Amino acid sequence: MSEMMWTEKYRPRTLDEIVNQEEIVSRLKHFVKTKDFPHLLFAGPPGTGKTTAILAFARDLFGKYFEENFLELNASDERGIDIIRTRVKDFARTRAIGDVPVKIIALDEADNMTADAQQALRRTMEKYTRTARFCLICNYSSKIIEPIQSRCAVFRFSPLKDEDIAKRLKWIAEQEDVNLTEDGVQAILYVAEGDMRRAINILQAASALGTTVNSETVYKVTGRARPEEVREMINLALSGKFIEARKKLYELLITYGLSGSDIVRQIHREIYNLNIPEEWKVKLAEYTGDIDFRLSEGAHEDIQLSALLAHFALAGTQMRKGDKIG
Amino acid sequence: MSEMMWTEKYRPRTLDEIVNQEEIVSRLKHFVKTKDFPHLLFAGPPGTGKTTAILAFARDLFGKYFEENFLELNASDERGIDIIRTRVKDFARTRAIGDVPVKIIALDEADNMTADAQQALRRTMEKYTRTARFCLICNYSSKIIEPIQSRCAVFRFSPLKDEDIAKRLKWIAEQEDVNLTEDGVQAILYVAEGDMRRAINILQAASALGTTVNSETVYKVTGRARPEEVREMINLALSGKFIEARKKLYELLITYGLSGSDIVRQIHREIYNLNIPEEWKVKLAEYTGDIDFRLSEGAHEDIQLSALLAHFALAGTQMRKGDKIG
Amino acid sequence: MSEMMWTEKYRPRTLDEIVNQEEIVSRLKHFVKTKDFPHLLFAGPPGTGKTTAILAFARDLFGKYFEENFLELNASDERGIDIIRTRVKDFARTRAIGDVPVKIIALDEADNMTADAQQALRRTMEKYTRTARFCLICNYSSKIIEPIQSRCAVFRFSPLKDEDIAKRLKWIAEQEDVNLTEDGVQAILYVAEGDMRRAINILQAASALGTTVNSETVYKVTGRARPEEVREMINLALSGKFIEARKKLYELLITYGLSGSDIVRQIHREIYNLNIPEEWKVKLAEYTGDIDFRLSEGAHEDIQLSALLAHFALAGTQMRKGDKIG
Amino acid sequence: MSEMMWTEKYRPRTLDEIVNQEEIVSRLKHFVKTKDFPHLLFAGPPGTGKTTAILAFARDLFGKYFEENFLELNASDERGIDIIRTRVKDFARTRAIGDVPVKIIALDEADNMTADAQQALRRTMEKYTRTARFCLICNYSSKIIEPIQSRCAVFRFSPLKDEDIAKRLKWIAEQEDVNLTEDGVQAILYVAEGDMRRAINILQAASALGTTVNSETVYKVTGRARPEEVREMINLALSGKFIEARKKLYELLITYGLSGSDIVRQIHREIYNLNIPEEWKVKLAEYTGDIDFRLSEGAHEDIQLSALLAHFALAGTQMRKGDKIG
Amino acid sequence: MSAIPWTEKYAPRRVSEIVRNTEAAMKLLRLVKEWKPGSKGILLYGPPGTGKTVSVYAVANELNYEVIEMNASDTRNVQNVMRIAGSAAMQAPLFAKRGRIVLIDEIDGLSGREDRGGLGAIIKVIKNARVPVVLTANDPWDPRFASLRQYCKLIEYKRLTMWDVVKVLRSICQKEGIIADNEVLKEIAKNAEGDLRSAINDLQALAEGRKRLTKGMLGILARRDREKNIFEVLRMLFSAKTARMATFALSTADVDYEMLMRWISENIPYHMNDVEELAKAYDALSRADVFLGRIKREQNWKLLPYAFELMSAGVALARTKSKFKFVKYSFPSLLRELKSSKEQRDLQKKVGEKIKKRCHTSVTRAINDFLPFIRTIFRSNPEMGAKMARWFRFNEEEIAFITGDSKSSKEIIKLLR
Repeated sequence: MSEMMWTEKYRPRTLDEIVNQEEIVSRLKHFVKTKDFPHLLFAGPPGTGKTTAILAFARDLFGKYFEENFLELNASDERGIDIIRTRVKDFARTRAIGDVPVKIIALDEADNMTADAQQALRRTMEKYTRTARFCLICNYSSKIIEPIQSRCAVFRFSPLKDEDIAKRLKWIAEQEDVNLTEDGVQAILYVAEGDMRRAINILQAASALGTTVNSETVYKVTGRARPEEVREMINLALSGKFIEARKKLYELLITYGLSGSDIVRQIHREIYNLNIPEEWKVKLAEYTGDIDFRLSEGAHEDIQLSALLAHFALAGTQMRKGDKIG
Repeated sequence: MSEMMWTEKYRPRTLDEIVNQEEIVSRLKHFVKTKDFPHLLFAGPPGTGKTTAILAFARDLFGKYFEENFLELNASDERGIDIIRTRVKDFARTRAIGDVPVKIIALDEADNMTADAQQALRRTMEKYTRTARFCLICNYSSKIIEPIQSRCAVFRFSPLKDEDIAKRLKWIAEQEDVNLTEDGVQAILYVAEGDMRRAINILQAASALGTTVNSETVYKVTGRARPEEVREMINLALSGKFIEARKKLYELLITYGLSGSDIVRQIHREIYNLNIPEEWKVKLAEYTGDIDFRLSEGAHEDIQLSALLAHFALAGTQMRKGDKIG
Repeated sequence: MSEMMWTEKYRPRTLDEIVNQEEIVSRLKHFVKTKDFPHLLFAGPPGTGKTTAILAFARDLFGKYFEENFLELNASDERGIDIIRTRVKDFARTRAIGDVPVKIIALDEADNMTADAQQALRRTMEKYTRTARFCLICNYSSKIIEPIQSRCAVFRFSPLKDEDIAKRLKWIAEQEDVNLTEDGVQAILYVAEGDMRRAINILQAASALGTTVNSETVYKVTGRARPEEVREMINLALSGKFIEARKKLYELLITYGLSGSDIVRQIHREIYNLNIPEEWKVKLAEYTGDIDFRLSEGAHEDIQLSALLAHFALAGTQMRKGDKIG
Repeated sequence: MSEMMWTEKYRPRTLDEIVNQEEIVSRLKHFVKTKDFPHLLFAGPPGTGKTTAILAFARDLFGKYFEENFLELNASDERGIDIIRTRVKDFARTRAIGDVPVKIIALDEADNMTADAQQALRRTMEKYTRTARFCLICNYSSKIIEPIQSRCAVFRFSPLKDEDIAKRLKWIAEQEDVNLTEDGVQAILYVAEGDMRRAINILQAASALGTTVNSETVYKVTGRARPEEVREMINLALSGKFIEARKKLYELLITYGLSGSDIVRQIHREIYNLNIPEEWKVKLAEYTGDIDFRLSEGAHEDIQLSALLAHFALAGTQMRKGDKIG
Repeated sequence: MSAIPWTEKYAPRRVSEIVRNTEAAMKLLRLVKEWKPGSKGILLYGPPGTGKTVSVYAVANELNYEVIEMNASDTRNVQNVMRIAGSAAMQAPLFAKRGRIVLIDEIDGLSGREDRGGLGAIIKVIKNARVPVVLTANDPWDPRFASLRQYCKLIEYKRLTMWDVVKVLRSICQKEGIIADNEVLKEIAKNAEGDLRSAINDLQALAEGRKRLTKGMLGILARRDREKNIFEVLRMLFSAKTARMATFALSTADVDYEMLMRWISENIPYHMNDVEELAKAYDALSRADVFLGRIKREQNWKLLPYAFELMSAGVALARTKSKFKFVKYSFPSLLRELKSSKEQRDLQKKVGEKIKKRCHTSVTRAINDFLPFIRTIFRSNPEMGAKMARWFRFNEEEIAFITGDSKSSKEIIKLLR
């Protein structure tokens, strides 16, 4: 049970081991060589290797002095800028150890900091600029205030391609003696949406249920409905069988314990796979947006989703009648 | 001589007596054997045996020390998390009595707690983890915050099958010397909608009218119960009798103590049972969705629900005039 | 690397060096001459030279005694009014040094103070009125309580003209040996929206990528999409190619690392450049407002942006049909 | 510069100086003469002189013994049941000092007191009638519990008329040697919205810009747009000239340094001066309220204000077509 | 220097001087005279200003008793009640006096928090008293007084009629040497709604120092009569033809917006005869409520004007077809129901608690899922009902509530005995 998280176990240790984000890796390797580099800003969606990259970079740079010269903080964990300041101060006031010019402070989820806190951070960055470099990690660089941006070299991480994630999953499955079926891979890709960390976590969780990982075990551990079931529910509604569609909905909500916001997202994804005229997809997409908003405002899941299905049912009837969209 | 509610009289006492939800029962039996188990989360529709399961589990586990080691709370009765905390503290600060590792605290309707209250609950759960386990009971597991879910073993209770309920009803009728006709069974199943508790209550009330229970006596009994009042309110509104409909609404709010969202939910379910054109059902459902949204945004339930009834009155008039939906 | 911020390096030192806001500068020069002036309130958008103006004014006024007589505080940094009071007290209780009548205390972001804190500030201002003058700097004077306003001379800073910013950028580029292309200038102006500080920050950040700054590098460092691409996406939607428009959307989100709210703002700006009847622009502007709000409330980005494009697609269909707006 | 606030400088000290609420003042003067009066309850909107009245009354009544015999508890003081049972009782039970019949205890914002505290007050009022009188000040007398109302003479303060405020402003301008033009008076009245204190503050602020106060200086210091210009913008939008209306909007924002919510509120006020059907006014106000709310929730100003104007433009089209409101 | 307000100056000193409620006061006098240890306490109840407290002092005056009083201005927790009222009730009176009354005034004013346990202590004092204990209350039916009521004899004080009040006012005017128009006195009396004290206060406020009192001097008095005010507001609002008129109507209201909204909601259907108008008016009201919700959640009071406009102009302008007609406005029935059903609901809750304990469920579910069936059983089969009542341990009051009809409840109770 004291098993390691696979995301850690199989995290690339050095820049050489990172297979994606080639351009970024090559720029970082350059920095390792010159030992001269500015503050860094890593921006991109979750699970695209930002943390992996900075860790590998620091290891390559610091070698055996990695521990002494690298500090990792999380902006949303550490309560407030004060804590950050104190920890940075303790860490950065002494010179880097070993044959390296500066220490590195990685600050994760930096876009969760308020503008005020970022201002304070800016001043801290300026203060320790002789002894340390910051690497700010965030989802959106636009949420980082400009005075900081203009001091950083910005690196953009793009989402991983499905085939890259699939390859990695299969390789890990092999290492771990897990029988990962093809539909299992597809299910993981569906749920992970380009997030490598999530994909690996799902694989590990699913493999805890038994040595075979297939679509069934994947959907079980992730608390997602099978896309087919969502599609079935939509098709029931579109074909006018509203009562049955709603029954399916309750099944998803109650039996699978899905949240309304998950279901709405899944419905939204399925719209584009439906075999209906594009103009109707447009219409449905617009209405789904309404319902999504209401759910985010705290309206009741069952009622709002039923209303969504009712709307689909009406759309279906009109489609069959060949009505114009009104 | 006293007469019990049959739901209690025939409630299974031990896990062995529970005939449905086999998988769940077998997992719980395993816990009884090992005397080692995590916090529990029971999710599922009303009347599927969640309370029965935790009671039977606790009895099997604690034997004669059941009373001392089992605490039952209801999140919607206890005013606020503070009261819950106090009662939990009083109960959980002493060690379990008898040869058992921990006490059990069952918290019903846990999904009625706000997210903040749940956060506080989480901390309480952590605090007494040496002396007590929680069993959270709810309808929608998605309404339980993630940090709690991830600390619990989740058990999903599926709706009972009609044949299972029928079997139980017939068995109880036999024990009680009640002549339960086949159409009586069907009538009960229709009204109970998969809720065992409701089914048994109907049987008992109907048998109070005479020793034969048939469809007629069943409807006599259920005619006075609640969903019919909601339907009546809707029909009053649709037929333009707004003031009377509103009176009914106030009755539901005051006398029955229903919350606005309970009522909206019930209205929403009733719409599809109404004898009106399909497209109007969709229209009404959509408007009900609007009001549900406004309830979540607004301040006064009575105002929002009155607005809903006024709209139904308008829709009713337009239907009668054969207007197109506008 | 320990390079100075260009906004500081190229900030005008004296009133004479300030080229915009002529009226304000001339009034301030008058104050330098008479050495008699009231409390000041500088209001205007970010990057219009408010801080520059007070610094230059103070330098012109105090000459070599600038340091001793000038105190700069930030209302949102300094925790609460208590700190401000203490620091003001320490600073203002002694007379001004040199041949000047009073000291100056500049209080930035004064509109971020609560009304209560402003009341306390008012009393502080009254207390030290013999030895010091305050200069409150804010975006909106209407957020300053009236009792303070009524004690201050109000100066309004208007946004800088694009040509003025362009001139400054080119001059700085020359000083810094940066090759700033004409489309680079335009891109900076597009993103900076009349904010000089932002414009200079962008120039500095872009020049960190290489010695040539063109539109590409600007959009890269600022995390903005090229306006042309946004326009292309909108046109795809309007011409009914909804699925393609969505594809373009995801491309923009990924390539530039845009957040949903970034892209909505860019879409909004492009509406007015579209070649469609004005009445349709109206329609689109209204709906964009809805989506912007929903995103700010935390609805799902992908669903809401799809809904926005769907709306554009529907509008396009109606436009082609020559429908009236309904 | 160390000038006093005019609101204090010109606050009436004696009943004779109060020019409004003549009837109430004349009653209070009678009381001063007879030195005999019941408990008082002053009800009315903010800024109508309730506090001024009780202060002046107490001064006239007590003369030099004012301090000793007058106790004022206001909203910022603790006024829970404890204080009523201790501090108020202590003050009330000892005899008045000097040649005066009773002490006076003024309770400001009495409608914000808890019901408990009000209950505690009722017998206190009776028990100490020989030594003290209470004056309760509130906005709505209905928020005062009936038993207390029953113990008081209730006086209603009506909102000040514009001409009364104008008179006062002119008088102060005279005292201060300020040249206050007629359009300056009108502008102050527009911004002050019936609040005397605010009106005087504005006069003081505007007179700081120079000895003449006219509409221009007033709008300048208060950061308000001229109502005519706002109306012009709205009319542009309503007549379908959306792009021009937006241009006007930006002009107003820049010229007057308005914030988004400032302009929204001015738009809101002008709606009721428009020459459009009445029901449209409500409809437009409703949408304006939505935009106001969205801005407070952090949506983007430019997008939301455009959406507001767009909505006006669409409404204008429908109005011209004579459409019903949908 | 005299500084006695008229309410005190002209307060009755003898029982016979009590206006309107003379009989109630006589009854009090009798009960106090006949009181002996073991007798019940005496609870005087009725609206403010009907003479409850004054009666006690008048009785004491006539009998030469002293009065030891505790009221809402005193902390009335267990300790204080026992220390003050308790010891006073246990001891003999001062020798100069023939007896003593312990007066516990204004028991409505007992604070839940500060006066914790006070009610229980008061009951204890009554039970062990050696002198009569008299209590006063505005609303004795408040459920928290349920057990207190069992230890008390109740005496009701009624609102005074307008003529009662006018009579008193006129006699005061005579004594003060003021000539007052009859109309003025009538107006003051009407405004007081049967509350003599408030009428005297108003009279003093208006007439103090004057020789003559005419109708034109009435203007500064605020209406105590909230209903009358709200009727005028509603009439103005529903008849408004412009948005400005409607919002103005609202601004003259002397009640807060929550209450206003309830009043408007209640009376919309009486003005809007057309369902389309009805739906429109309610839509506006519902939108107003959405704004109120936002205001509450975000504490953003700047949004209040929008809510006001929607609930006034939005509602008023929905009426486009129906003619404006005179409507006799009703008090918000939701609030009336809530108030009048309070006792029933408390009983229901107690029943629910008992079901909850037996059936492992929540109170709400007990009321919704169990109670209807139990009720059916009780009504149609008293025998089974009695057995169930025994199991649930329902008392007689609860049985009567559950059945809702006296015949079957009597039958069940008989079977139980």
